[in-house]
Amino acid sequence: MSKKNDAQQMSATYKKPSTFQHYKILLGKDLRREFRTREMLTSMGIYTVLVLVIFGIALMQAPEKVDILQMAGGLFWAIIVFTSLLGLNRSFSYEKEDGALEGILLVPLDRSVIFLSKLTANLLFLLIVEIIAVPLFYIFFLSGLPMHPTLPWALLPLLVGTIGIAGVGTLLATITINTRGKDVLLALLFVPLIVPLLYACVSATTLAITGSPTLMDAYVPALALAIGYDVIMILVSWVLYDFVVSA
Amino acid sequence: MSNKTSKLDALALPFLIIGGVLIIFAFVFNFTVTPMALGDIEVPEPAMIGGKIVTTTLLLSQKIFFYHMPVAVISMVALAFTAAYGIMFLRTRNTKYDIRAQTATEMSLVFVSMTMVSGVAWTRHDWGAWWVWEPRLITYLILMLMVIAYFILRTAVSDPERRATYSSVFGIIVAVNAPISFMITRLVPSTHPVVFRSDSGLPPLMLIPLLLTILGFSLIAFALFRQRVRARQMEEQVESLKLRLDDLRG
Amino acid sequence: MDPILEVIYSTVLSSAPYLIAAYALMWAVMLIYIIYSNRSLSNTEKQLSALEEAITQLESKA
Amino acid sequence: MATKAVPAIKCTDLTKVFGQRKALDKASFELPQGAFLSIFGPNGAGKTTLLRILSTLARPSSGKAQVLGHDLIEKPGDIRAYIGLISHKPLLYLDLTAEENLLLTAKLYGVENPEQRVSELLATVELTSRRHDIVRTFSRGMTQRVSIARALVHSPQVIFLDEPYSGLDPHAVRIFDDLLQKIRLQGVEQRDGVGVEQGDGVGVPLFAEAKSGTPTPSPCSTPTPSPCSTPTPSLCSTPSPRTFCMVSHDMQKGLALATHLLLLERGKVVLFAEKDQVDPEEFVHLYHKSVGMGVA
Repeated sequence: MSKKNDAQQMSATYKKPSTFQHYKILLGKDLRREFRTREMLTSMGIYTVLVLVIFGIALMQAPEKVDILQMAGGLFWAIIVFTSLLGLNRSFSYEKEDGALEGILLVPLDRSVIFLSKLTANLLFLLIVEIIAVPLFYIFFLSGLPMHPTLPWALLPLLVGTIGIAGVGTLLATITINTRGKDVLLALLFVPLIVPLLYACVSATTLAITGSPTLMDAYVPALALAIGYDVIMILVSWVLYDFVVSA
Repeated sequence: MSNKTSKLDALALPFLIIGGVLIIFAFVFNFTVTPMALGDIEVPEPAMIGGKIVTTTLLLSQKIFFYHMPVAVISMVALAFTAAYGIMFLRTRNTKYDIRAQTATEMSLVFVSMTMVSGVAWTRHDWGAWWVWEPRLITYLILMLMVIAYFILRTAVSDPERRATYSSVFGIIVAVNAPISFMITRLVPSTHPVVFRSDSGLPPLMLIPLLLTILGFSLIAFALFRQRVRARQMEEQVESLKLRLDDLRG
Repeated sequence: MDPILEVIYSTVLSSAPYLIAAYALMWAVMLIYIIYSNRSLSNTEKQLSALEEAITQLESKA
Repeated sequence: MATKAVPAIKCTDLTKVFGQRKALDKASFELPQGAFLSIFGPNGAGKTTLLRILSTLARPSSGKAQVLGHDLIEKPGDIRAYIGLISHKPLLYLDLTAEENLLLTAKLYGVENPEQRVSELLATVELTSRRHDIVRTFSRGMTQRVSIARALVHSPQVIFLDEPYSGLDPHAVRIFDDLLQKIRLQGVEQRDGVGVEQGDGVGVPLFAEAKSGTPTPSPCSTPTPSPCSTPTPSLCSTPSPRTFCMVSHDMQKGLALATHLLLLERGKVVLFAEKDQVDPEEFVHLYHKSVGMGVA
């Protein structure tokens, strides 16, 4: 032990960081932990492929005249919802088991920052998995068919929907970490709540994929409603988050 | 028991009776005086019935509407109470509000199940299928699922304070989500036209039974709410007396 | 019944069973709930009075 | 407000209700700064509940409490800057390395030059060699030491210990005791309560002058005077000894370290006194009586 004076050595000066700094630090922690363990990404990626295979086999028997284009939007969103459920559950399990979350709660910070940083982390992981899922989905289901020029428009509702899923999902995951049977419970709480968002996103995605002539006048209101859903639900979740995480 | 609640509870029974009378009266009125709604299938030749010229088929099934709509409205209103009591609990942390929020959600569950039952029966006749993925039915289906999820969440949490906090938060989220899903399912252009032609202006003869039913069911809902709250408060007293008993015996 | 009236009333007969089912089920749900509520209230009341009795007994003895 | 007179912990009628059960029933006591409080009591007496409330991890149902003069209910945020918790749970991210964990906590508290602070702490807990290893690979004793370092990052004035000895092997216990002794010997620059507002910097100078002769057995070593390094306006204040609050089933450890004793039973404070005013046999007798009576 160096001869340095004990009192000096054990004390520290500090300046209370701003909320944005807290946000960056917490987000950095989530990203670093995930890119080291890659726990969420691998499990979600594998899960997506499995669900794709199941859907493929399930629909393979369908006679030729079934128009895959009409169903593609719905199918794709089904995969996204199931995969995100899996990811959301894992996103909080490691925070709880070693008391790490309590360590964060001990720090003088605005606790809804935890919500924002977790939301961003979950959003990024979902988007990374979607980067794999979209081309795979195209190859498995849409490759043979003639594609409409409006196909890229399907990416917008995908982004809006994923944000909504990450927002509502993060709040509900925080609730279910402290309950028994948390995986099933998260799905039970999450699915009915996400139905309106799903309703709007599937409609917008299908319109984009099928490239129907009435695209614009039906696509835009659906997308606008999805964005409205995101804003309202994420705002409410953000306001309520402090009560949930401190419970 | 503080006397405030006992005054409200005294109202419970009379309200229940008045409510019952109202809805029965509306029921009878509905099937006697109110004419049947006009269907949209044209008749080759108009005919004279009861002094009126009828040019389309008559719809008896539309009569389900007179209980279906009031019950649906009350299930939504009950949810609003859940959210209000939830907010009050989060602010004051007083279990009194948690009990009321839980009871309000219970009322919402009862009324939304009645909505579903009548909705499915109506769809079965009008559309020939037990289930149609159309806005009205979707809204009430997910409302019912959310309320059921609310109660399963309550049973999954053991710590009373955490349970109350989580169910208050979830109650608020559900109450915010219900109108959103009501709007989105109707505004997003989809292939299905709205099944129930109930929103068109109602002639007075139809309006009377409808309003009476709404009033009647609201009184019943209030009465049952008070009764269930009193029962729950008593259950809490039983728990605390049990603890005191253990202390005395311990 | 002349054919025209038949067409007019065509939906009435077929919808009757569903109408009855709908109202019957709605009444059933409401009545079950009312009975459940009354029963749970009464046995809570019974429990309460029993406990109060037991406590007063114990307190009088202690 | 003389910083010395402010009690480290002061609670009046602190109550916590779980459903119908009173986990904590009107607990009231006042602990001076620099004291080491050992909390005893049977299982379910409310020891952990009291600790979780004081460390702002749980909310009391009613009653008032102040830590270092800050109100626990109105302003828990302020208190969190002054307290540290060492628990049987590591409070760490096991998949991150020791250094990453400490850096994370240091940055969250806003410690200036966190890297230097972290290496200081790792040296204190003798884990410098393992700084880049994942905490999951650590033994229980080593994880505990990282957890101690984590609790000291912002040099808190009040440290809560929740069953710190549980799961430690004898060797780890000895290291933990040495660390505890080292921490107790060092005073800490006390943030002057006045200068602390939510928004502004809570800089406190490294500099500390006059030796404060405090009665408690932990004499403050006199830090060499060095110029006020940080420009923040808060006062240069005298160091004050750290306050400890420990919950432990280990009777000997608790009694040996303590300056104050608190016996809890069914949420009520049965006894709160300075150790030297309590006759040991009587205390042990009282403890066994309450343990016998306590909820199994």
